[in-house]
Amino acid sequence: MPSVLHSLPYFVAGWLFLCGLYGIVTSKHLVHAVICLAILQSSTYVLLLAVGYRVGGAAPIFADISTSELVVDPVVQALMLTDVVVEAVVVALLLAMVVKAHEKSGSVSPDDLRTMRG
Amino acid sequence: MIWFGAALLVLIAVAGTAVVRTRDVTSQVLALGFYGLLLALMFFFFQAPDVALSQITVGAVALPLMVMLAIARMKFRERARSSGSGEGGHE
Amino acid sequence: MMNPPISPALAVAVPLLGAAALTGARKWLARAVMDALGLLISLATLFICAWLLLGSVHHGASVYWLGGWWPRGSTAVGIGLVIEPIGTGLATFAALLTTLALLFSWRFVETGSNHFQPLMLIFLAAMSGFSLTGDLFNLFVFFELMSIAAFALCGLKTAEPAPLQGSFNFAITNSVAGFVVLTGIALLYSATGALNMAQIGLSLGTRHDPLVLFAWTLLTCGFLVKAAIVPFHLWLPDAHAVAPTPVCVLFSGLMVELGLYAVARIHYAIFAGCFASHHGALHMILYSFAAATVLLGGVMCYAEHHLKRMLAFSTICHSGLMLATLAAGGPLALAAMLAYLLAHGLVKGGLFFLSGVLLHNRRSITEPELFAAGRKLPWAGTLGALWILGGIGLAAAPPLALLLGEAGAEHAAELTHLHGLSLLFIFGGGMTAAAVLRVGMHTFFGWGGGVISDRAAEIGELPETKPENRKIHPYHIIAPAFCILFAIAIAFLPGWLHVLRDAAAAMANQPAYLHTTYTGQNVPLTQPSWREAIPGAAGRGLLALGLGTLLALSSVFRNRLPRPLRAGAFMEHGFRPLRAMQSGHPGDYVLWITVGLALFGSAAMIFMRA
Amino acid sequence: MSERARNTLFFVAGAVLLSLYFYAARNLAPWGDYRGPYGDIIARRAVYERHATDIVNAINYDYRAFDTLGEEFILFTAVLGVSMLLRREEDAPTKPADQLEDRFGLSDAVRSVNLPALLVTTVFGFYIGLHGQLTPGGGFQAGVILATGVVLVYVCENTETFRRITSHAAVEVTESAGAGAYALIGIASLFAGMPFLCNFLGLGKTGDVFSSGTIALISACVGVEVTAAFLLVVYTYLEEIVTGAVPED
Repeated sequence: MPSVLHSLPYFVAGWLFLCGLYGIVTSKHLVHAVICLAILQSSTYVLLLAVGYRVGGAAPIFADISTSELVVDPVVQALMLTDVVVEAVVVALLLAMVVKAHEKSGSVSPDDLRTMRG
Repeated sequence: MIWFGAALLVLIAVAGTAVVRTRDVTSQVLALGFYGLLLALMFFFFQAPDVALSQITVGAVALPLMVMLAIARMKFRERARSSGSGEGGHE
Repeated sequence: MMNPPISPALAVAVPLLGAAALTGARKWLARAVMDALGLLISLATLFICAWLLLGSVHHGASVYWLGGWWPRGSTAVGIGLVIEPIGTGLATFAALLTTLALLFSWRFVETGSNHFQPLMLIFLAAMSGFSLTGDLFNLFVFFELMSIAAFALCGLKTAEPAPLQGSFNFAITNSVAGFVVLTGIALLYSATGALNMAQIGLSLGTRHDPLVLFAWTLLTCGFLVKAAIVPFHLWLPDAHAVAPTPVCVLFSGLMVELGLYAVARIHYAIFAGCFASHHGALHMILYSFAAATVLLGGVMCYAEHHLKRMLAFSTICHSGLMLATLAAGGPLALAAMLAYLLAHGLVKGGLFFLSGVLLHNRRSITEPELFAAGRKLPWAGTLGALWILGGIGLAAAPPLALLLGEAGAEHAAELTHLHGLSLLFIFGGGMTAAAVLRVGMHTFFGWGGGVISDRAAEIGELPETKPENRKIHPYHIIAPAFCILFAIAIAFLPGWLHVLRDAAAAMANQPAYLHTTYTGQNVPLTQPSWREAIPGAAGRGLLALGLGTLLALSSVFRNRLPRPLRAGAFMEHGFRPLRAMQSGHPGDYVLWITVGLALFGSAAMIFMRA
Repeated sequence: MSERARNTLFFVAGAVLLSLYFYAARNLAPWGDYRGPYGDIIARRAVYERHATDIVNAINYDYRAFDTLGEEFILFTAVLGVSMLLRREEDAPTKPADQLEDRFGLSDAVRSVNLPALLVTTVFGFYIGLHGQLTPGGGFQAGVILATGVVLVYVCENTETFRRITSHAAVEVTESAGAGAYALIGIASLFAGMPFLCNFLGLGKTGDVFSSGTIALISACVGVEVTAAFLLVVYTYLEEIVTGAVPED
């Protein structure tokens, strides 16, 4: 594999993490902030997948291939499945908070979350 | 082959940036769905069909659906509020 | 090999099963039945955890491999629960606090539509799983479970906007922290191909490169967000201000401290070998963050007039003290930190229960509105005395058990030549005690008058109980009294300290931990007592208490003092930049997390480079 | 904090953080060079030990089933939290079904594909769920797919049917039963004299739908829980709209 590619997914993961942080920090809309959190989380998918990838490895499903074949790491995939669920539920819960906050205060701007100040 | 994967990764980085930079929430939901599909494609490509399947169901369907439901509910409230009659839902 | 007397997984499975059953039945069960069942399940968990604790004390540490997946050679294929006195002790403490909180909320705290009890049980399960697990990814899973349950519990009072804002800030910061931890786990997995903490430690050996340093940074900072260390602390006052008081007891009493426990756990199990030659720098970094936390927490604690926010800042301050203790390094510091954790959890729990009683009966939680209100309460004397005792406890003065932790910390600092720790304790203890005593003087004694207020206090808080029933029942007194009196009792029961010291020696010893994980056998280790340090600590505690009392008096009677002596009133107004930091804006909070990560990471790369 | 100060501070801190990460990432193994050992050991043995061909599910529902127990309860807790946050004020009135408006205005042609689409979705969901131990898929994916089928009912404007299905108290009971059953399977293995969450059932023939013991069973529980959980979330969000409950101001 060309050496340019050796670190590419790691860079992408780091970039996505930062993008998510940037989105949350500068967000003007709470739903936007929640979606940015989902982007931030997707960086962990890219990183986990990259960490367990093996060039030429098959998918870790031995329905059609012989058990002696080299496969990519199944453990990171199991971790990613957990990760996907975590992402979905965090988003669901945060959105519920946003919806409720909107009902009570009529605003979805983080600048209006200021009643707690000081 | 590996170059295709690399291109996919770069595309994901760009798409992620685009989702973050989209400030209008309704278009952002669409972008998020597209981004979720790209991720699923990458999972398939890198031999993770299980994760790809959950990513399609969650990342590309369930997640945007939930965001849309949340937005719909907030809009419903706003309409109910602005209509003033308290009947709700009619414009 | 000594098997645990009962399957340790039950400490997690029983409350989870109970929560599922209660949720399924919540639409049909009456409030009282839900409460009784919740209490019963929590008691059962307490019983299981205590049994495990006793087993591990008597027969030594062991490892329970879930699903029967014993390691193959040096590779752990399944998840192991480490059954040793510290983990089981924390799980027992979690069950104890949850039981007390459920007892306190008996038919009285708002529960949504019976949502409260299952959420509390899930929270308990997450805390005990977090304390017991020996697997890094499993630690993350329980971290998330704990967070999600905490977010939901925080938003229980949906009738006003403030709780939703507080829980939103809490949720977004702690979720970011979770993903920071997960990134760290992924990096370590890439370096070692393992998820079991002992195996990662074994595989890393003495490897010391930027990757290991950065993974350590991510894991530590992620857990420090939970532990509310400056600058990761901003979510905590908001979350505490809006959560119902029984939930605050769990947040401040244990959840925050579990973040520190995780920092210690991963340090000793995974990174101890890597950073063996850089202990000085490592401890200095942790110590700097801890000192900043103590200073900020102490100052802000005294400047708050919303009781729960005040106690929240005191938790930040004491969390800083515990991290400073940990930063002294070595098994003795770990033991001292854990002793302090236990005593602080009890005292802080008691104070939160008491403020819950005030909120219940007086329908308010801010100092100006509570002025002299304590005297009108039934059992005013008992409540006032408990409150004042709590204040004395925070100063680490006798007769409360925080004193023992402070003595150990000081002793450990002497051994490792760490300076200034006793000053930090005097400052942090003094400031937080002063704030609590000031509230006591105003509320229960009715001294002074014209109470100073601040913006956050003016928002006030909706009561969490129904207005028609403001009666104070005996069980409202039992929970705080138990907490405070237990914190006094353990100061005079020295047996547990001996167990704790030896268990901490085993936990802080990486080879011993490895041996226990792979063979399931206990490695008996002992370390000397710090009894000779106790008189000195008592002196320092009394000094902190004295200074704190003076500060509180100068605040309460400021009108009778000449202007230069009004130190209390000056401190009470607080400092604008510190207040501005607490902006309530989620973007700012996440920004400070980023800044903290960058600072911590640069410090690690510069001062601990290979 | 002013917007400008916030942006500046973020760019400085972010740049530092990113460079630290890139500096550290140089020590990572090159991409595509997985070195094990955890994944390789399991991949080599799981087929023999557990008669499951989808190793990822063998890990999720057996080797690391305790993680998945936590994960299912994360989902469970979040649903409980959402339903608590968005619970309706008790006295909010509801409108009769015939007064609910047409929200999507779909043509009859689109509606006519509804039933086949629903059928296909359901069959696909069951297929994915039942073959989890053999091919990609499993309880979680199946649950989401099945729940999406019910959402199709709503999209195709049968609001009343949708409401009847999802508002039923049985949905939450089903969800709790699914989650509780997972914990119960773990406890059941204790009664069989084995450690918690041990695979105590017969493993069956590799490749069978009912092979691999508790893996298939747990997968089924997860499927039940996820289906119900997802329906609960969707219904909670839509409750006001489909019942026409009037918000109080």
